[in-house]
Amino acid sequence: MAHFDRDQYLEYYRLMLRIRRCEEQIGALFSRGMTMGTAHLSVGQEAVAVGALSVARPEDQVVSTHRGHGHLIAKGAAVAPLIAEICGRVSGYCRGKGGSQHIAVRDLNFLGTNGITGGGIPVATGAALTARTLETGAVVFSFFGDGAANQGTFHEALNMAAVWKLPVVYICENNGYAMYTPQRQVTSVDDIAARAAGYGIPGRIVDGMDLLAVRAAALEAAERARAGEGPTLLECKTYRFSGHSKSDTGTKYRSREEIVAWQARDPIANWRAFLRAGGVPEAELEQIEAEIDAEVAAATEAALESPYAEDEALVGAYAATASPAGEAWLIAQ
Amino acid sequence: MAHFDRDQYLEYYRLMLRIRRCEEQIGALFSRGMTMGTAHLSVGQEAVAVGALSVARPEDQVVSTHRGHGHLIAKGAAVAPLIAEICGRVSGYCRGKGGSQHIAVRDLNFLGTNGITGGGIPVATGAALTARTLETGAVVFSFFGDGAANQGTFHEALNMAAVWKLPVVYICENNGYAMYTPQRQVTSVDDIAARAAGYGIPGRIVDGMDLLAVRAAALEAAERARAGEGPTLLECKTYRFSGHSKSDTGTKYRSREEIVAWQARDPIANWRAFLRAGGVPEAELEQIEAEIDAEVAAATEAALESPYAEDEALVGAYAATASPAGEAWLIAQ
Amino acid sequence: MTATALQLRTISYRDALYEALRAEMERDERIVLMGEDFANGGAFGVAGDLPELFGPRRVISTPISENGFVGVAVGAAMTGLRPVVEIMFMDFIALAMDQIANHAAKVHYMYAGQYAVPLVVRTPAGAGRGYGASHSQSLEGWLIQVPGLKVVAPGTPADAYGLLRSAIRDDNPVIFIENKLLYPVKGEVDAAGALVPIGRAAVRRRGNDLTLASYGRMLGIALEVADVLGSEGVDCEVIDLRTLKPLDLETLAASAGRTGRFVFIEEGTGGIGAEVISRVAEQIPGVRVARVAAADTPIPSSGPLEQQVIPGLEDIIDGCLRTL
Amino acid sequence: MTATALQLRTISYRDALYEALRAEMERDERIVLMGEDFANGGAFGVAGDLPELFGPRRVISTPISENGFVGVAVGAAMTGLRPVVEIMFMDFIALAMDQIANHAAKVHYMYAGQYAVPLVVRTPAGAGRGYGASHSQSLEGWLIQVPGLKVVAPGTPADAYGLLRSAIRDDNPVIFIENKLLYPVKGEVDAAGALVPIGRAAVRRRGNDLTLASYGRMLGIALEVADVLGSEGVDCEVIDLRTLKPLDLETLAASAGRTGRFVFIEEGTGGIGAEVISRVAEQIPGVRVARVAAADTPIPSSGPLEQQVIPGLEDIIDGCLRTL
Ligand SMILES: Cc1ncc(C[n+]2csc(CCOP(=O)(O)OP(=O)(O)O)c2C)c(N)n1
Ligand SMILES: Cc1ncc(C[n+]2csc(CCOP(=O)(O)OP(=O)(O)O)c2C)c(N)n1
Ligand SMILES: [Mg+2]
Ligand SMILES: [Mg+2]
Repeated sequence: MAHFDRDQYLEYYRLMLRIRRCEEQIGALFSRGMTMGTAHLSVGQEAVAVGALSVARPEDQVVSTHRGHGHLIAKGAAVAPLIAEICGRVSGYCRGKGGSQHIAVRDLNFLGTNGITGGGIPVATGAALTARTLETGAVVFSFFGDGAANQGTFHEALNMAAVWKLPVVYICENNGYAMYTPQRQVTSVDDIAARAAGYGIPGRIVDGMDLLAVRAAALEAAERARAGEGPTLLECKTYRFSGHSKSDTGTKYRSREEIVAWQARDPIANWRAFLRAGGVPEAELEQIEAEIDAEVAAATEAALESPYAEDEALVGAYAATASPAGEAWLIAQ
Repeated sequence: MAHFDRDQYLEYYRLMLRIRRCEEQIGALFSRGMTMGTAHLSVGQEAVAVGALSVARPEDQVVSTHRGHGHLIAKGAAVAPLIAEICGRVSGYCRGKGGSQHIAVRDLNFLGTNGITGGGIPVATGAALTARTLETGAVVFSFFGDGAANQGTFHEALNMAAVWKLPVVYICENNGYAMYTPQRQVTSVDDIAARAAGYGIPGRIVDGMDLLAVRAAALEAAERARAGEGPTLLECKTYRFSGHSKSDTGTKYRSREEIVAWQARDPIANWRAFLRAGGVPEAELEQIEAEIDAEVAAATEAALESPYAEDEALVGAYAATASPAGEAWLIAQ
Repeated sequence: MTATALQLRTISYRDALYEALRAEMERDERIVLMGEDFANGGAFGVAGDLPELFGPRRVISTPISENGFVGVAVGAAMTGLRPVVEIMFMDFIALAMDQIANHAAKVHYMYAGQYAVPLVVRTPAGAGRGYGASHSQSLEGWLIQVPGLKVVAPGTPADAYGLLRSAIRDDNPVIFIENKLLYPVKGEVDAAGALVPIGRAAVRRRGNDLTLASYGRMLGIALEVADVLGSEGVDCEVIDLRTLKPLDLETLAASAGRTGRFVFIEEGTGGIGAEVISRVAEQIPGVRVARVAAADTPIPSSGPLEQQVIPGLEDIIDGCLRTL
Repeated sequence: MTATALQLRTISYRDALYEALRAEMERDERIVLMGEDFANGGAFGVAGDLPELFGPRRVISTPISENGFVGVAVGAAMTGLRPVVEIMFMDFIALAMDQIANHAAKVHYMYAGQYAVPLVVRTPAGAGRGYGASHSQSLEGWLIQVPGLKVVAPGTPADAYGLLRSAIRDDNPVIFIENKLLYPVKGEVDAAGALVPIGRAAVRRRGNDLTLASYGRMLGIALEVADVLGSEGVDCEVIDLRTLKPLDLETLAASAGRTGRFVFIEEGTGGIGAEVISRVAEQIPGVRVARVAAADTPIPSSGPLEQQVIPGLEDIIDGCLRTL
């Protein structure tokens, strides 16, 4: 790594920290009974979201998973409407209708977190079909977990993207578990990246705790996509420090040693050390941390001041379609 | 190939010829309007069915596809009830209820042809789960086409079989087309066998026009399965000489040269030449051919003498379940 | 609601679909067609020469991956294309129910209107060709239960044409149900290209004694029954639903209210009739109702057996008699 | 039909399911349990210590492959095992509809009785926890339309216990619908292990003026409504369907015939009520009917919104008033 891109690197720090503090806040709100449903935190996995989406342009699209707060923030989402959404408030990104697992932000070209494991992979592929067909130049970033890589949708979508050479980057966030089930118990390969061979596309194993490694791999994949050469499968090895969802501590099915070993690779702590080593003064980092803390606190307050939505539960299932202007309706025959 | 196993080899000849003549007969019956629905012939692909199932034991199970007459006959099915089934007669294997795409023969451990492309792959995998759980020693032969290898079921089933080391042999009959669509237009790899890498299992490319090559590969795979080492994916490159179904000639989307080149590799003609070269006299082969012709003619006659089923359309959706002997029903509470 | 002067020509149901696709594709570049073998011929040949006319970017043969390519169409629809996908036989929609019901149908609502899914899923339903259990079902009863979907099922070439154009222009996912046996059937279609609105039933025959409602292929049998009963002095009104969701309850209830007898006929196992009858019965106290549907078994391949499972003239007449 | 002397103990709906699984597994070695994360804890913890008690050959965590593992269970059921599979949330059954409807349900019929499919698919339905659109649906309306399936939906611990044992012993595919909010609810269960027959409704309260029918979680609300209306002088009968297919029409029609008013309540979008009401209305001319179901929208996450979509006390009372 030749050049120390100070401003950029501090921005990555802000993003990762914003994800972490925001999710800690979501966890706290859950414990206070303020959230709707459950929430899946990505604590520990921040370098994947921020590293991968650091190469995304505003017009690029993202399709996410049930564990999507990090992807949202990495693509530019603000904390207040995110927390509001999770708490069912009208100022939420989806006015409380979506909830944690169903958040889209059209202004950010964020096509949604997704409650169906593996369900987003074809959707992302379809967004890439649009990009190719309309020649928009957009690249789609499709996130999913190691567990999702066993769904038929993974297979069907990657095959189509490969055949049609679609501009999509598939990013498997392999945190070693699907809920409480370890990967080896349900997955026939050690490396999800090995499955790329079945679609004739590049598959890369990436250290998901290393932001710059993720960024480099994502950059190569995005360039390939933009050049019309088709999809890439990136497998980012990572770990969630928290439980699967808020009803899990994550400690029953994972050994203390394993957890501790991964915690030593905390992408945020390590990035901080890297910034310090690169010459960023301690005070500057503390300042950033204070800012993020303040931002998240203010956002939480704003979110909770927002009322619950009313009167709109029963509307909105259908988009309004203009009746065909200048065309006759053939009513009777 | 060391030993010329004369009796066995003549039996393979009989089986392949029985398939071919039976399917020609089905084609003729279709043209006369005697069959129900459509029919998918496997003319040209006989060496795969006969070669693969030559290693199957009676207790081994088979799950087939929409193009399954060859698999049926190779596992021991008789021509008369097969043709009767396709013609909707009560003496058919499924009393006319199934039709060409839904034929099971329990006595042969033939779990069914299957009208859902890719639908049989998990079913076969489940039969292998039974074999492993109950330690029956059975191996399951799961046939499917190149087109089916793009279904999610392929991915999901192969992953499970690999994880659980199930005794199943996956046999992809790659005839280069799914209906009128050439493989390269919809499939991201040249060789379906390449997908085995995604499941950590052996994948072999086999010349599907060469009975002994198919047999050797199937034998290795079946032994592996019986030894508890798990599944194998065999890709048999083959060709259908006929159209996709009876409403297709197969000539619009395939060049004359391509068809002629494959016809030169006719597994039956070549097997015949091989038998001749091995010392089987012409007269003996002619005798076999006459016998098969007579058998198919007689079977067809018998099938068509059988009446259509009556009075049973409305029964049989449910298996009878004995009410629990010696157990009280808790009716009211 | 002005019916323009019609310029009629007689074409088949299949050709009506082709013409509708073609007209819409010429009008709107965002429309893409997708389906298994679709650009290579397909099972029922609806594409005709569209692959040549519009090229491989707009007419796409997909792999055999029903859930996958419907999901691709959902993502494409969210981002600016207007896909019309074909499920080769309606039976295979079972494979795509997740992308249809959990994705296409929910996107607009759960993301609070930020995205629409202008997607049409065309698929042929129905029995009668001896294809057997996996190629003969009418599964529309599943789809009308999914909020966010519209479901149409034309029974004539004119409706095939007019409803397909409307479906393509609709900004919601529309399940467009064709019928295998109707493809070759000819009828008059307005050459000027009038659209048929989604959500409006059509009264095919006026009558005062009994209302027969149906859609798709069964419509023809309903009209036959009306003739038979007419000659026995029972004056039947025949209503073609055309759209299964949203239901034109107004037209149905008005008729049932007048005749006091309501019989619903369908080729599936009864899910449409259940919905229609329960609504009519709730709206019109005292109405006599009967439902005629397929038997509660899978569909056998053998012709004589198949006939027993699918409703025929006699079954429908029986149903009518139950309300008299 | 003899009800034995009951030895009752009070356990939760969840524990009742666990006990039923355990009792059947002890009785029959061919029973295997499968599901995502099932042997590792699972979403609702029904497995308890069964993984330790019966080992990894009989209690299996599957990959996240709904269609695949249901298909595996079909093949296993055809060949000698008796699988009980869990779909973690009923919403995900959309992914497995092909193996359920086109395979499990059809095998016995289309292969002319050569194979049976003794398979149970357990799955929790229902809203009320703010999980949002993809984790809150009640899709049983799809399943009752599939010939070859049985569908049960217990509303009490006793039925959860007794119906699960019956479902496991049944030689047909049975869809066994649980309800998320019922898992912790306690009730009395017969410790001697009595089975509840599939296909029999239960009258939970006797009354003469109006029949309220429901199942699952809505049953509790139906009983509340009966109390409210009772205090207003309307004497309600409350029927618990318990089995959704085959329907106990006899019990339903007898009650509706007596009261002349029939209200059906469900958490889904109306498919069960449609079926039940259309049958009751056909059988009992003149009966006044009303259906109370979820609104025709996806289910929102936010609690106050969710409450508006799912039927509540008021909605049901309104429904009842429509029949008076
Ligand atoms: C279709 C479907 N099946 C099952 C689930 C339940 N579920 C939610 S998250 C999850 C585990 C996903 O594992 P993975 O893909 O590795 O993602 P991770 O949670 O580890 O980020 C499961 C099984 C679901 N939401 N959707
Ligand atoms: C789920 C499903 N989708 C589509 C079809 C229609 N269909 C029948 S055969 C076929 C082609 C199958 O191709 P392949 O698997 O290569 O087998 P082949 O016909 O070449 O033997 C298709 C698309 C089907 N029967 N089932
Ligand atoms: Mg994971
Ligand atoms: Mg093929």
